Amino acid sequence: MPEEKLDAVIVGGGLAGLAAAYRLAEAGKQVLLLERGDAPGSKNVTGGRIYVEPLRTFLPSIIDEAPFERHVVREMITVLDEESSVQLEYAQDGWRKQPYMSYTVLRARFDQWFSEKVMEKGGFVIPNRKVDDLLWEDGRVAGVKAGGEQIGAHIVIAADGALSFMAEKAGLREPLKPANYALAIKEVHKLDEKCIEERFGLDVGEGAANLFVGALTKGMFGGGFLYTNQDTLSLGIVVGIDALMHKQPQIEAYRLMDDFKARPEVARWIRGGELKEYAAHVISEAGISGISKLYTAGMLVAGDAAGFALNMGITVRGMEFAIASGVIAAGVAVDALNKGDVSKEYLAEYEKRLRASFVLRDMETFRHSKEVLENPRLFTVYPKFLSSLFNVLFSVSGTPKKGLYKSARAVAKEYILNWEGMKDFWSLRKL
Amino acid sequence: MNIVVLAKQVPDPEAIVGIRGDGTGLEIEPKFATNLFDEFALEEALRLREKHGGKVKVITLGGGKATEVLRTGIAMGADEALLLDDPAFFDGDGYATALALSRAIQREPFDLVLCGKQATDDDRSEVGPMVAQLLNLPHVGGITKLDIADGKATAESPVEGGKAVVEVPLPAVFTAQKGLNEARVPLITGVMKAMKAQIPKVTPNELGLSTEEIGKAGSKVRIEQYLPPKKRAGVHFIPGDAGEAAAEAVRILVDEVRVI
Amino acid sequence: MERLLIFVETKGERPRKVSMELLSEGQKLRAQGYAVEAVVMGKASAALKEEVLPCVDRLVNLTDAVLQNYTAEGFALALANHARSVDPKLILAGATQVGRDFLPRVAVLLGAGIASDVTGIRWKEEPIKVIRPVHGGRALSEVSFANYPAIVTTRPNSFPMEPSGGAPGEFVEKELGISSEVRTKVVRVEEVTKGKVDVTEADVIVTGGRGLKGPENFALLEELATLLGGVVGATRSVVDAKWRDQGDQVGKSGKTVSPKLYIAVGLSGAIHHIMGMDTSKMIVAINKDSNANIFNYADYGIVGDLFEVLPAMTEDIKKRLGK
Amino acid sequence: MKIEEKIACNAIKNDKESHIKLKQDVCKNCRERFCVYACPGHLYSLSEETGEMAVEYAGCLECGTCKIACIYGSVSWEYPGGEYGVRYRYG
Repeated sequence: MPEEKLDAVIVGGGLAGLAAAYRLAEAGKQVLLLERGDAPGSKNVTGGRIYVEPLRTFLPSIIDEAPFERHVVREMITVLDEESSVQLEYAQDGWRKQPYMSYTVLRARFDQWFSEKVMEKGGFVIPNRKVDDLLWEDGRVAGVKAGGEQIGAHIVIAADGALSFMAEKAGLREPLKPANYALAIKEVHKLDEKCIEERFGLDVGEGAANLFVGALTKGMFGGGFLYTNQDTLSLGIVVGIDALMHKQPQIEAYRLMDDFKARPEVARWIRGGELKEYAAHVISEAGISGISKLYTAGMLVAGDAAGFALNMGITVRGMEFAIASGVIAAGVAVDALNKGDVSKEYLAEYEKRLRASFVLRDMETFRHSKEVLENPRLFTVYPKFLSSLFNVLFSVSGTPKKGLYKSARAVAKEYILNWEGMKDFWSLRKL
Repeated sequence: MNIVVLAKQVPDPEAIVGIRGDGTGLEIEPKFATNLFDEFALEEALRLREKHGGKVKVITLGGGKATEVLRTGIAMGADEALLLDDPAFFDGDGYATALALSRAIQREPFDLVLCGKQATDDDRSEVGPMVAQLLNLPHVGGITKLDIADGKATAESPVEGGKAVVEVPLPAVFTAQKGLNEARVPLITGVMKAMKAQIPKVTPNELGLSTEEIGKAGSKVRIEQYLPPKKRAGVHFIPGDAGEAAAEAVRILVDEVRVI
Repeated sequence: MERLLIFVETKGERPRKVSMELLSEGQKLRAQGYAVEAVVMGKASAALKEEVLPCVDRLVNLTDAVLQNYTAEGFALALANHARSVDPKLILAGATQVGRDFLPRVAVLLGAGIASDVTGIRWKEEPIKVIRPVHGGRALSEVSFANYPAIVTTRPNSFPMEPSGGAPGEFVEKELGISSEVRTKVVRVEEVTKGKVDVTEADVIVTGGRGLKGPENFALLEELATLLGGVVGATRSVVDAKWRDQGDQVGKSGKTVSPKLYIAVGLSGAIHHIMGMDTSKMIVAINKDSNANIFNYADYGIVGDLFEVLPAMTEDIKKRLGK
Repeated sequence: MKIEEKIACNAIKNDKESHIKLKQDVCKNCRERFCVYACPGHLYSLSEETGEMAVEYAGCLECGTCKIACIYGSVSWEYPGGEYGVRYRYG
């Protein structure tokens, strides 16, 4: 044991860990962040978009100079049936003006930049270090063990991602259940900047986001995404692990990605691009019911490690929660250090502050979103309905056409105007 | 015993290396690592100090991330570091680099200079022997064992089919290769200390060197351009049944491409 | 007349192959008006003279006692000392362990530029340009020298060796009297009994994959490899199946190799395997599946049953070697 | 593009030892082979020769899906040691 303890050790150089380290360093605390990758960000994956508005209050000093990719001005939703699709596009002049609402982002670059900011504030960020275990003292967490070395600390913040080994070791997290997680697979395709702007109809620096839902997940819970970065595109799919396991006939996850890419609605965007990276990550999908215990004596859990991720259907959020929870954890840690009280009782303050913030409030509001979104009809029946409807509207053949209303009604009757459809509609009130 | 280690921060072995459009330079992904062979040199220096006392000083030449190798050295346990980061030092050939480093070494009395047998970026393998010659000292290249006693060093280096054991009086220069030791992973507390360490710098002037003698200006070898490595032409299928194809393959290997 | 000075490195009584490659290159240049001199350290054998003399105008044998064994100091002093009297345009040596070790010292002694581990020389350009791989071969750099003399060490197998046939040059013995200046003492040179050559160091590797069907069939590879002076490598799946030792594994999680000849037998060419061997100079693949990925990385391919092709190759080579 | 080629786009530094270990006696009794279907790197396969499950850890993307999907508890999966494993350039 080293003679003197550090103020805080943070496990994991993702957004939660870096935000916590930044705030602790800013408050003049001696903080050490250990990251297992060769640099913060090198193990981190995001679909690609961060909403900055909730963060302005949390990290006002740095959010404006962050190396984001493009600010999103165009939102698209593509509903895929097996051989047809319906695409919806929404744009708003307001999004083209500062302050921008959301940006596309690549984590390797962003997190490394963030870690430099932490070091500028005097925090220690040390890469290539895997934390193996927690250090205990009188029943409380008192530091970490890494590579045979013991690092004592008054407080440990576990920010080690969705699989959080630290939360597990501290007995704060339930065993990982397939129903609570989704697998995200992402490809990064390189494309010339100008080409991206022309292809998506964007001005310099502007970005687009395209969500995909329907046949791509072959009836499984999930969807697809496409984000424009500076000179790359992030293309991916998300599929529930439980759904993947019970899919009949079985299908390998990587084939879903290949089939998705082969769709003309997707291929058009990445044409001529060069694959630069193939990444995968798990996402917590359980919502508020999947949140771990958030603290114990000497330790706080933040970000994905705590299960702070929310699928709201159209928007999936995790990074804002990570940063906010990291900042809140740091705030509690600073107060606890100043008071010299890192007891479980005092650290309960962390949960209180989270409940007052958008983190737990939003997660509470969308408590039932998973039940709604897990409905398999969303990925089969509704895409079929939409696509049949438009088929009726757009098709002209040799036989006399029925009135549009009549045809549309027939389609609706076939797919949605039934008891199941009523139930689905009724369930929407939960969102 | 005063031990000097020459070390270099190089692109990570996994870093993407591309050639700039006009061939005038390389575009290298900004991922860095300590030159593998220099790690062995550092480790050996530390072990010698642990055994014989004295101090270990790490010297490097380069800008930007080059300092990191000095911090790695300090984190591992080196006592001192010295940085040659004046742009006039940069982009030199083996000679210009060795000249600057040899002057930096000479600023203080020393018994031993250790460095890696080559850097994994330029793959030149010149600086160690050149430093030795510039200091008019003996050197032993690519060592796998080093013992110091009575002002003499006994070093082993592999030669084809065996190994040579040589003895040199100190001071002397040794270049390290794989097999010499297993480099230690610095303690986290050591890394924290190294991150805070002030790194002294030295200018060409302080080394008694003019800017014409060093770096690109002082180089005797010029890089004209960079070229992509040769690509394989594509497979040539050898036709015929098993016997015919085998015979033709042997004929090609023996007579045409003469790899056998 | 411009002169070339070639350092002849010996292996036992004979010149090394890389030295003969340089002499062969030198001979071609003689036709273009270069005078070619060679220098050899330690007492030169009759066999060496016989091989070297037809390629050169003059062979100088530096016979100081201190040069009987290699030391960087001694060889550098001797070569630099001798070179001053020859005044060559280029000094050439093989980029062997020895060549790469002492020529940088010669460069300092002569104030000459040096390019190490060169794989190509553009003789016709002025200034002469040489090509050397950097970053582990991921790029090539083309370099020239600010002045002459300049020094070049060349990577073995980079230059073709053609039979020599010129009139024998002059042979001169010379003692420089440098012995007292050499401080390095060779205590002993230990010959390690010829053990198994590591795959990373082998010139020829014959690697087998799952297509071999069982560990006993690797005997087929052993026979061919031994005949070619090489060793047997293995793929990951073969090692996982415990057919071969972990130490033989070629690939990303095994060893990275770049032999002169790589024969890939009954392996599909998983990308992890490719990453460990695609810098091999010559790759020959034998597989019954013509779509196997390994063919995308091979120079020569045979689509066929390895149990027929391999023995046929072995027999054919035996015949050629007169065994 | 084959899955192996996709993974080869990534920078990966492999440890000598696998960070994924399987309990073959558990795998023996498994019918579903969730790992084979869940792993986005297609690293799991049934070895034809030995009949055992094999995992090519060298291409691991470190998502942990196999750890979650193997409800029979055969997959003991840890993060690779510091400095090893995948290093995303984009993320």
